Amino acid sequence: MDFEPSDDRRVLADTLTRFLAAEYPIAHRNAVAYAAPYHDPDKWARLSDLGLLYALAPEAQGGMGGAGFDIATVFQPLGAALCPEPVLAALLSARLLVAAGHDLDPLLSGRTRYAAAIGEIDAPYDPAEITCAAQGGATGWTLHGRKSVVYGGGTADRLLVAARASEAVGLFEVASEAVEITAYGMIDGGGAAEVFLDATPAALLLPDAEATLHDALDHGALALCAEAVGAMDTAQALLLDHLRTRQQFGQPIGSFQALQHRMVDLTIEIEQARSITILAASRMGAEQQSRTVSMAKSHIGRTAKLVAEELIQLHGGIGMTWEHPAAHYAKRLVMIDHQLGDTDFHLQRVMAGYRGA
Amino acid sequence: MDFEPSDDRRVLADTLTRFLAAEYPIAHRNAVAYAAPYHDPDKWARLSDLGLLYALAPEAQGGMGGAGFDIATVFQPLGAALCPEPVLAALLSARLLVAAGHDLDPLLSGRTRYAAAIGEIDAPYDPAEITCAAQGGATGWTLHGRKSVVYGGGTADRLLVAARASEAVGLFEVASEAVEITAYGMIDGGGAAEVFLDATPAALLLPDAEATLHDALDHGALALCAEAVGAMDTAQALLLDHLRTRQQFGQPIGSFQALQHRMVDLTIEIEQARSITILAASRMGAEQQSRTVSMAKSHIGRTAKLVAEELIQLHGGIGMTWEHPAAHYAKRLVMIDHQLGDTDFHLQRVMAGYRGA
Amino acid sequence: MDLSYSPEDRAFQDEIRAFLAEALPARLSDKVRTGAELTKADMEAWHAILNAKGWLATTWPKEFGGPGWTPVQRHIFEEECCRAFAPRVVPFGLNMLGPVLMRFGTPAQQQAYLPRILSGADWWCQGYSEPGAGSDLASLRTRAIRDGDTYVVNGQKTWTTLGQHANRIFCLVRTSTEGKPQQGISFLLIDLAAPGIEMRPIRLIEGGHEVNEVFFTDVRVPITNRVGAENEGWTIAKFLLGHERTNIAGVGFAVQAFEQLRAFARRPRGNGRRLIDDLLFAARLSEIEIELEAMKITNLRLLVAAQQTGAPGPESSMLKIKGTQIRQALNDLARRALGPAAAPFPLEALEGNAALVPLDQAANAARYFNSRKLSIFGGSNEIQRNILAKAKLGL
Amino acid sequence: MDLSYSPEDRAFQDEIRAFLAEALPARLSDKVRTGAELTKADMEAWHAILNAKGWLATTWPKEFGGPGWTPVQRHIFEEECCRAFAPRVVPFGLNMLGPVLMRFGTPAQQQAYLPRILSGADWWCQGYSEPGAGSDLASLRTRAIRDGDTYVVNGQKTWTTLGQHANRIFCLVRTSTEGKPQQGISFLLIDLAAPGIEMRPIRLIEGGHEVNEVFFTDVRVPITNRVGAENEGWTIAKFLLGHERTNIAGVGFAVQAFEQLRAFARRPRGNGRRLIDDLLFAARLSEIEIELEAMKITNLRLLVAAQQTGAPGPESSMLKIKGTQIRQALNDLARRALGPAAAPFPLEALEGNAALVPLDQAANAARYFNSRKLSIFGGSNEIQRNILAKAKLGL
Repeated sequence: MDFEPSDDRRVLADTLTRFLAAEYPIAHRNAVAYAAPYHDPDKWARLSDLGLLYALAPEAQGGMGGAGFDIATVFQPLGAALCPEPVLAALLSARLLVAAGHDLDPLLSGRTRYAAAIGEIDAPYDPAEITCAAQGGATGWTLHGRKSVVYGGGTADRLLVAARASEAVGLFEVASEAVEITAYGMIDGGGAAEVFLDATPAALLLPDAEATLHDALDHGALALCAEAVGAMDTAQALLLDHLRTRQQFGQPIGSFQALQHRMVDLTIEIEQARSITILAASRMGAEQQSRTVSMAKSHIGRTAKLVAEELIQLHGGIGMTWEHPAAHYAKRLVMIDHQLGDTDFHLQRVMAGYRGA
Repeated sequence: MDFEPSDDRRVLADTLTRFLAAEYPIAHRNAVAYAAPYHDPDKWARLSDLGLLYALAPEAQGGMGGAGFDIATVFQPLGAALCPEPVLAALLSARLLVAAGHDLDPLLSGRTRYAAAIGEIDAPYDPAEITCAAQGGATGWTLHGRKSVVYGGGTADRLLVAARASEAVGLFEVASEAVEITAYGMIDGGGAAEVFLDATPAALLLPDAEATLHDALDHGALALCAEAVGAMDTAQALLLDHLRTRQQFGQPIGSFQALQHRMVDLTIEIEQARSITILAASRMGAEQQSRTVSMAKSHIGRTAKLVAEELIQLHGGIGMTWEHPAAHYAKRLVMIDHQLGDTDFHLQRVMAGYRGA
Repeated sequence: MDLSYSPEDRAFQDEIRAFLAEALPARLSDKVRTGAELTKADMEAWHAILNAKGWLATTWPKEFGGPGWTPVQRHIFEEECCRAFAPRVVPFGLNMLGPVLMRFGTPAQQQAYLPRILSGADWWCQGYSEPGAGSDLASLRTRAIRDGDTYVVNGQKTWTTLGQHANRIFCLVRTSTEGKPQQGISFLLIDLAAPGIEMRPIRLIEGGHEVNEVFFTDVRVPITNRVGAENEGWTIAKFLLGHERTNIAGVGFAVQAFEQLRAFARRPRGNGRRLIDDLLFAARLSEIEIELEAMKITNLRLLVAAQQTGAPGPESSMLKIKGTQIRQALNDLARRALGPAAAPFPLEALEGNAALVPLDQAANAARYFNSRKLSIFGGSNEIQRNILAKAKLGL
Repeated sequence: MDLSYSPEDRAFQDEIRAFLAEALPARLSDKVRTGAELTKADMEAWHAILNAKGWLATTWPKEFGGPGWTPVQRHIFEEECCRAFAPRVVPFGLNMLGPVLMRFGTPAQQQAYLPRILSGADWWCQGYSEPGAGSDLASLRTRAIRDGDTYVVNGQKTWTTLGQHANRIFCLVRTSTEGKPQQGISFLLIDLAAPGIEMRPIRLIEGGHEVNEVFFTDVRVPITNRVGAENEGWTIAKFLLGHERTNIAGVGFAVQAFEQLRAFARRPRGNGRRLIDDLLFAARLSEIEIELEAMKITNLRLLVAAQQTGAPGPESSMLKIKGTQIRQALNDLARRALGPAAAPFPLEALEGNAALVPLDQAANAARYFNSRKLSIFGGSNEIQRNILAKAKLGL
C-alpha cells in the first residue's frame, strides 16, 4: 500500500505546476478565461508541447498514461491554478477515439482540437436520453438536432457527436466548419458552445456507443473531481492566509473559535474529498468504476460548494469582489457541480447500486 | 393578527403547567415512565379531573375545545414536563369517536380509557397500507391480525381498531379483555403494546374510515409537534443554564464562541419549529390541514433531533447519564420522530403537493 | 391566536393590490422578474410613482410626509410589492438617513433634507465600512479634523451601494482618537460634488457593479453638516443598526424566488418530463418551502411583538440569519435546477433561437453568486450570532 | 499510488481470517452481532484466546510479548475482527497502560505488570476525568499527598469505563498546586482492593452500566507505584492522548454497522416491499456510504504516513471527528429505519412471537443513544477541533 505518486507522475505534476504558476497568474487567467476565445491559444500550444495530453491516453494507443492516477495528476494542478484551457474536451475526446480505434496523435500532439458533443438541453447528463438523430442514406450519415453546453466547442476543429440512429446511440465525427456553432464564455471562465446540427454530414465511428459514452463521462467526472481537489487546496491556502492576517477587534480573525471550528470542519471535508477521488482514480477500468466515480463526484459536488461558500463568507466583503482570487475559485468550485452530473445525479447512480440482490 | 393565546387557553396552560411542575418532578416522572404501567394511574385520574381531556374535543360533541390551538395548549406543557401519560391515545380516540358520532363523555371524563390501534409492523404510518382484516358474519364482525406499538394500549379499556373489510378500511371497537395484549415500556418512557387480533368480536363504528383515520393522525401529529416544542423549550433552558454555570479552562463554557454560535443556531431552529407548529395549529380543519401538519412534523423531526443531540453534546458526559434530566429530554425529542410519521415520511407528503397542476 | 389579517388589513391589502395593478409599469416589473439590471432612471421613476401616492417613505410618520402605517401594514405593502415584482425602494435616504434626521437632526437639517429625499432631488449613499473596518466598524479610520467652521475629511470608505447614482453620502468619521474606539466617531453629511472626492466602482463576483469605494482627500465639510454631537456618532450608528431593519427577513423576496422556481420546475421539458418529478429535487424544494412557511410566521410574530413594544429586539438578528439562509438556499437550488445550462456567462447570455432556458431563469447562477453577499453585508451572520449570544441568550 | 495490499499483507489477511473462522466462538460473535451485553467472562475468554495465539497485545513490540505488527497489519487485524463480529479488546491495560509502562515505567514496573496484563491477571481501568475536569483535564483536583513512602489519595474520578470488572486503576492525581495546573500532576497505579476506594455505577442514557465513579478516601499508595517523575504526569497524559489512538477512526465498526443496516433494508417486508426502495432512505444511506468509503482511504493515508514518520500527528483528530460522525450517522439511520418499532425499551425487548424486528436490530435505539458518547468521551470533538486549529492549521 502506497499513497505516493510514481516518479513519472511526480515529474509531470511538478512540471505542470511550475508552468501554470509562471504562465497563469490570476490576472492573466482572468483576462483569458472571461473573454473570447475563453482560453489562451498560445499557451494551449505550449501546454501541448509539454506532452500534457499524452498523459490522457494509454500507451497502446500512442499515449503515455491514461490510468485514473494519470488523469488526476494532470487535472489537480489545472484546478489549483484555475486553468481555463479545454483539457476536459481533449480527455473526453481521447476516450471516445480510443474506443473507436481512431488515430490519436493529432489530438494528443495538440495539432487538432476535438470536443465531445454529448449533452443536450433535455439530456444534460445521461446519454440514454439523447434525442439528436442520425440518419443513414446513400451518401452517408447526416445529423439533426442540437447539442448544448459543449465544453471547448467554440474552439474545436472536430466534433465527436453522440446521436441516435434507430435504437442505439452512435458516435459520429463532424468537422466544425460543417455545423453552426454559437460559442460563449461561462460564468466561471472557459468556453462552451451550442452546436446546431441540420442535416450535417457525419462519419460514423461507433454504431453502438452508449457504453463508450458512459466510460468517457466517467473519466471526465474523475478529472473534474481532481480539478476540484486542486482548487480546494488553493482555496484552503487563501483562506488560512486570510484568517492569519486579517485583523478585526484587535486580533487576527483566525483566533476566533467559531471560525477555527468551521475551518477545521472544512479541512476534514477536503481531506475526505481527496480520499474519495483517490479511490475513484484507483478503480478506473475496474468493476466498480462507475459507482465509485459517482461517489466521488457526488461528494465533490457537495464539498466544493461548501468550500466555495465558506471561502467567500470567511473572507467577508473582499471575497465577493472580482479583484480577489477567492471569488474566481469559488465560482469554479460551485460550477464544477454543473458539469457531467451534479451531486444528486451521481447520488442516484450510487443508490442504483442497492437495487440488485 | 394576534399571537397571544385566548384567556381560556392561557388559564388551561397555566393550570396544567403548575400541576405538572408539582406532580411530575423529573425523579417521579422517571420512576413512573420507565416501569409498568409506564404512567401514573393516580395522577392520570387527577389530570382528568382538571378537565384536560375536554379540551381535546369540540363543544358540539361535549368537549370544550378541539381546535388546533386547544391541542397545542394541552400538549406543549406535557412536553415541557416530559409527562408520560397516554394523552395522545385519548386525543386520537376522541377524533375517531367524534367522526363515529359516538358518546365522548366516558373518554373525556377519564372514566374509560381508549387507545387507537391503527399502525402495523408493515404499515407503521399510512392507513392505506393496513392489512388487518375484518370479517362480517351472522353474529357480527371479527378482526384478524396484529396491531403494533399501540400507544397506551397496555392500559386501555377499549380499543379503536382500523381493519380492512373488502375494499375499505373500517373502524371497529373492541373491548381490551377480548384481545391478547403484550404491553411494554418505551425507551423514552411511557407505554405501548402489541395487540393480537384472533377472530376478535368487534363493533363496527365506521365502514369507510380512511379519511377519518387521516384526520385523527393529523391531529396526533400536531399534538406531537406541540409536545416537542414544549420539550425543546425545557431543553434550551437546561442547556443555557449549563453553559452559564459549567466552568472549564477558568471560564463558563458559554463564553466560548464556537458554543455560542451553535446555541444561537439552535435557538433559531426552535423558534422556526414553534412557528410552523403555530401555522399547523391554525390550519386544522382548513383546506391545507394535512400538508401543513406534515410540514410541521417534518420540521420537528429534524429540529427535535438536532436539539437532542446538541443537548447531550454541549452537556458533555453528564448529559449521557440517566441521572441528568437532559438525557430524558433528549430521548423523548428523538423518539417523537418515530411516532405517527417521521421527518422523511412527512416530507414526502409535502412533496406530494407538487404533483398537481 | 389569530393568524389572519383583520378586515381593515384585508381592505388595506386590496387597496395596495389595486394600486400596483394600475401604477406599476410592466417594463419595470419585467426587469425585476428576469433579474435585469435597473437603471438609475428606472429606480427614480418608481420612487416618483410611489411618492405621488404618498407611499414612498413607508416608515416615516405622517408629520414628515410618511403614510403613518403600522408595522403590519408595512409588511403587507412589502409583501404585495414583491408579489407584483415591483422594484425595491432604494433604502439609504428613505429608511436609513430619514429616521436618523428625525431623531438626531436639527430642525434646519430636517427641513433641508427630508423633502429632498421624498422628491428625489437627493440620492443618498452610505459611508460606513472601510477596508480595515468591516465587522469591527468601530475601528474606522477616516479622519475629520476641525478647521474653523469646517471639517477636513481624509480617508476611504467602501461597499458603498449604488454610490454611482448618488449626489450625497452620510458618513461615520473619526473626530477623536481619545478613549475607546467607539467614543471618537461623528456622523457627517457630505456633498459628493465637493472637491477631493473620488468614487471608484467595485466589480462583484458575478460581474455586476453595485458597490463602490469612495476616497476622501482634504474634503471640506461645514460643521453644520454634522448630525448629533461631535464624537457621539456611534449612538447614531447603533440606532440605525438596531432600529431600521424593515423587511430584514426578506420574506417577500424569498416567496418570489420560491414561486418562480416551483413554476419552472413544473414546466414540462422537451421530453415531457418535469424537474419537480425528480424526487431528490422535490425533497430539497420541500425542505426550503417548510423553512419559508415557518419564517413567514416567525417574521410576523416578531413584527407583532415590535408593534406592541415599539422597537424590535435582538431577535431581528434571527430574522437576518434565517432569512438570508433561506434566500441563499433558494438561489442555490434555482442554479442547480438548470444543470449545465446555468454556466453561460450572463453578460453574454444566449437569447432567441440559441436560448437555453427561460429568460427569467437565465441569470440564476449570477443571482446565486451575488446573493452570497446577503450573509456578509449589513452585519455578517457571524456578527449577528455574537449579538444574539450576548443580548438574547445572556452568554 | 497503490491502494491494494501487498502479497504479504494479503497472506497475513488470510491467516487472520482462518484463525477467526476457527477460534472465535459463535456464542461471542452472536452477542456482538445482536448488541447483547458481554459479560466479564466473555471478554476474558476472548482475551485468553488471542493471548494463546500471541495476538492480544497488537501494539506491543516483540520483546514485551507483542506480535511486532506494522500499523497496516494491525489495521487488517482490526478490520477482520470487526467483520467477524469479534468482541472488542478491552484497551485500558493493553493499549493505554502497556505503552506507558514501556516508555516511562521502571524495569521493575514493567516486569511486575506487563505479563499480568497479557495473562488477564490484572484488569486495569482508567482514572482520568473528574466531575470538574472533563475537557479541561488539567484542572483535576484528586490530591495525592506524600506521607513517607506512600501517597495518601483523596478525591473522585468519573467515567471509569468497565471499572466494575477491574482490580487496578491508573490515575492522574495532583501532587502539587504550584505553577501551572499541568505541572503538579503525577501518574499513579492503584490497587482497587486498597481500603478507602468505593466504585459506584453510573447508569447511562440508554440504561446500560459501562462507566463508573470512583471515590478515594485516604487511600494509601506506595510511591513505587508512581510511573515517571513526580509532578510530570502530564507528559504521560499527553503521550497517551497523542500516541495510542489505534483504530480511532472506528472504520471497522462503521463497516459492520453499514453492512447490517443495508442487509436489513434489503429484506422484503410482509407486504413485499423493501426499505431500500424508499428513495429518501436510499439517499441518506448512500450519503453515509460515500463518507465511509472516503474515510477508509483517509484512515489508510494517515496510517501509512504514521508508519513512515513513526507517530501519528494531529491529523488523528480528524479521524476522531469524522469517524464518530459516520458511526453516529449510521446509528441514527438504523434507528430511524425501524419506525415505531424502535421504541420498545431494550431491557424489556420483545422476543419470540411478539418480536417486532430482527434480533440484531432490536437494540438500534439504545445503540443510537449510547453512541452519542463517541463524540464526547476520549476528548470531545470540540477539543479535537481546538487541537486541529492550533496544531495543524496554525490558527
